[in-house]
Amino acid sequence: MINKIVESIEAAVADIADGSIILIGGFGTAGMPFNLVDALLAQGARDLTIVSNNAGNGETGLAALLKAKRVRKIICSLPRQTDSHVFDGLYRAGEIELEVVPQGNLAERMRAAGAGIGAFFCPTGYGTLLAGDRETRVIDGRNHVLEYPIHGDVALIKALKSDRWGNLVYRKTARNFAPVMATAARVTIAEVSEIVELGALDPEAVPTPGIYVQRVVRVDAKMAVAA
Amino acid sequence: MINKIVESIEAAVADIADGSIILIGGFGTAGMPFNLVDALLAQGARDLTIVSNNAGNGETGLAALLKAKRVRKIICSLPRQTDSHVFDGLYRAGEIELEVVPQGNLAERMRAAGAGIGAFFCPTGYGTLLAGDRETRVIDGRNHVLEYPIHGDVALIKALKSDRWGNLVYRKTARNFAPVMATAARVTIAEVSEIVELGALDPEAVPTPGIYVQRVVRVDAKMAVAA
Amino acid sequence: MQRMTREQMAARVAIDIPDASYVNLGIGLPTLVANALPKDCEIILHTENGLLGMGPAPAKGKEDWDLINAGKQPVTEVPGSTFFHHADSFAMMRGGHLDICVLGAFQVSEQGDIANWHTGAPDAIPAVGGAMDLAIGAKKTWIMMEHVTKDGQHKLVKQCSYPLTGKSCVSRIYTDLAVVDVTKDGFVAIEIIPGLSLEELSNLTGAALRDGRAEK
Amino acid sequence: MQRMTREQMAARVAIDIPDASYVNLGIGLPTLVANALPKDCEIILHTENGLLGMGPAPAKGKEDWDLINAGKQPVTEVPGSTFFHHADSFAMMRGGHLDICVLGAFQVSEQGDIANWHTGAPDAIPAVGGAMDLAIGAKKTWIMMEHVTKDGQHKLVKQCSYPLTGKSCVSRIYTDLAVVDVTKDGFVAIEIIPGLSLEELSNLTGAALRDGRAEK
Repeated sequence: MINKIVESIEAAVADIADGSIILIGGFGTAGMPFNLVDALLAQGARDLTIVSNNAGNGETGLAALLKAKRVRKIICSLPRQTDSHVFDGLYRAGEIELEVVPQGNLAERMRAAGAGIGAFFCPTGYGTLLAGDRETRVIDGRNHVLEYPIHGDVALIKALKSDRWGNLVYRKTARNFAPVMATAARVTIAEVSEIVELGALDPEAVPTPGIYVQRVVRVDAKMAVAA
Repeated sequence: MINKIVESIEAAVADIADGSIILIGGFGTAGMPFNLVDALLAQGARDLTIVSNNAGNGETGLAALLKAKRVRKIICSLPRQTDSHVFDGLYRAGEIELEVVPQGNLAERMRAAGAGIGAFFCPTGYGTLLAGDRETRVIDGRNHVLEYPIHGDVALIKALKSDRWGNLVYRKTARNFAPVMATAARVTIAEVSEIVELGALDPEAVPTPGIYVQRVVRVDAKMAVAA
Repeated sequence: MQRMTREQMAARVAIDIPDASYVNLGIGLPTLVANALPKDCEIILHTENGLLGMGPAPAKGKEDWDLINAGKQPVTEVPGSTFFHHADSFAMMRGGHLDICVLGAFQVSEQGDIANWHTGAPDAIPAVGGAMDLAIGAKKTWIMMEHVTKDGQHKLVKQCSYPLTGKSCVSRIYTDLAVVDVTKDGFVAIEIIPGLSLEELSNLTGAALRDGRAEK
Repeated sequence: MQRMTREQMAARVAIDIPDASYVNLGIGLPTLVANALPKDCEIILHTENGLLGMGPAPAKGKEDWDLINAGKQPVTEVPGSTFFHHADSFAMMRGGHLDICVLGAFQVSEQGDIANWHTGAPDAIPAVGGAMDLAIGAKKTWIMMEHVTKDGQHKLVKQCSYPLTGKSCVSRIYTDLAVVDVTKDGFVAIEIIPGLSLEELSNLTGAALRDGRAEK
């Protein structure tokens, strides 16, 4: 029998190794798996590479992980925000490595990792600093840049509901990166507000089939606050 | 006001030009837009390139279009089937051009067309006849083949329901290629069993947002029969 | 002459958005266009964090922090809206399905290059968000910005001095002084605010400016 | 010796599929494995036309032609199943998320190459379907086929003479005579049916065959 429900959030993150590449869902606070990030902080893994849209807000969640010096490198589209002072300080002090990736490339590169695409050409970023020394090619008269997949060792994501097979559904724009990250990581761990019976989810409306999810833990929702 | 509902199926296909590339949904008979294909036959466009998983079954639908000599070329994964005699005859007589594409590449190449990807490397077909003289590259120790998008002038697809914005939902495995083709064509025309009020579809469960659909026509369902 | 207010600029942009368009309004100034859209039109707003059919801000106290826009402000959904994940959302943009994208900018060049993500200052932390995807994704990329900086520097320029966001992608610029098309022959003013001459506008523009006004 | 029947072959394959596996069973012989899966296990079947959680064939008269498998036969859905479109379905396969794919074949080489889509006959109409994606997509690709052709030709060979479906992708072969692993040192028999010696099996095999049986 398949049962991906893990009883404690500590157990869910227990085996995350030092040096792992961790994909963390969320766009601002929407869809941010605060409980899992807190559990990762408590767990103690270090020398992490974090892939997430932002580089932490305020003092909690990802910002707390940064503040505790657990993160070697961050790959994101928008590190600088009004409340990204923890990241800003580390970056200016040279204590964290940063790779800025256009948001669409961030999503598409993780999609490629999940879909078995070895690399892809796309126009985004052509002729800009962020294309760096990447290979370029004119296709159909348009300039393209070659982009490679971003694979994760672990994805930490938040969903609304799950069944014991790990089928996940989301709520509104809190969906954002989670379904893509779930496909791109070897181990995907989801925190959810509700566990439902197998068969209770509409099979026509499951953005993340359970094949992409290894562990699910039910949490009491933390109140999301403005970014 | 946006209203993509077209009153007659003849009007829906009226402007399809000779020489068009037509993406036709369906896997066997599931999701096959029989009414639109019949309307295209009646409309008279010729010298068409058809992109579809199969090359027609029996004497109806796509097979009828082939039989009427409207199709110059077909791009598909599985032309030969137990009941593909119309195609088989034309092919053996040298009266139709065939490009066989692995089914996953067929889907991914249309996805690329819809997603603004100029080309992508993937392992499927490496070292086989179907890789032909395509560019290859070793990425991460694995052999890959470079594949290009398949764009359509028109997509003909079948869905279960639509609203006047063209938001489409499907039924079970009749979904298959339709959402991908809708993104890959300049003009997507959908036949549906039911038109619903705007707002009646669950916004969390719409595989094809209306932005990908230009015209919708309601039809009485034809009984699907075994392939 | 009287410079246009931000609201007037938004109203001016809104006039040019056809009914039934799919539109993405960038963070900052372009966001104001949403309030100026004609009520008798259906213009469908895309926000790249996964919603097509974005509605106005909710009433105070009705905020839902699972329903936000790309600027991370609470929004609403309209009937007919759809949610999707980030890769699907950017595929929608990057695949050329949006009719219009309206962006703010630091600089726009006469080739249609845009710089809007980075001042190039040595101590700046780079942060691009979706800007590079937005710049090149839509069928038309429009810019909405002041004609010159607060201290009078040109923002319409021969070559962007700031790091580029995208090359040759801007087709039109709406400023507080004019509407300027970006053509293969460079900048063409198609509207200028009352009381300002083409010559005066040219002096505020860092590249050649041709006159393309229907009525002169 | 008594060759295994098709049902016995299916039962033998089923034994090796762990509980909680995600599996794609190819068209033809592998389809029989579905009936042989242990009832006390949850093994989730994928069909590449857009369903994860495929159930058995429906009762006669209960066919739903919107609910079919890759062989276009009516199937059912089990509780917990999910539907998705073709690109998502092949991404699931090509991205390496399926644990096991079981395929039929014309030939398998000692390098693990598979030929199963085309006889190479000059009048044959090529038709590949999902075979090339299936061959290289899953974590493990297993083959289920007769050990030799009806007229006694080898199907386990040094080099495939038929056009390839995929290179170096097969890890194990289940035949009516044996279970053969494909290793970097070539074919290794890990089981042989009673009454057949390794030497006899070797004569029916078109490449070197090593003995890997735990009990000899």
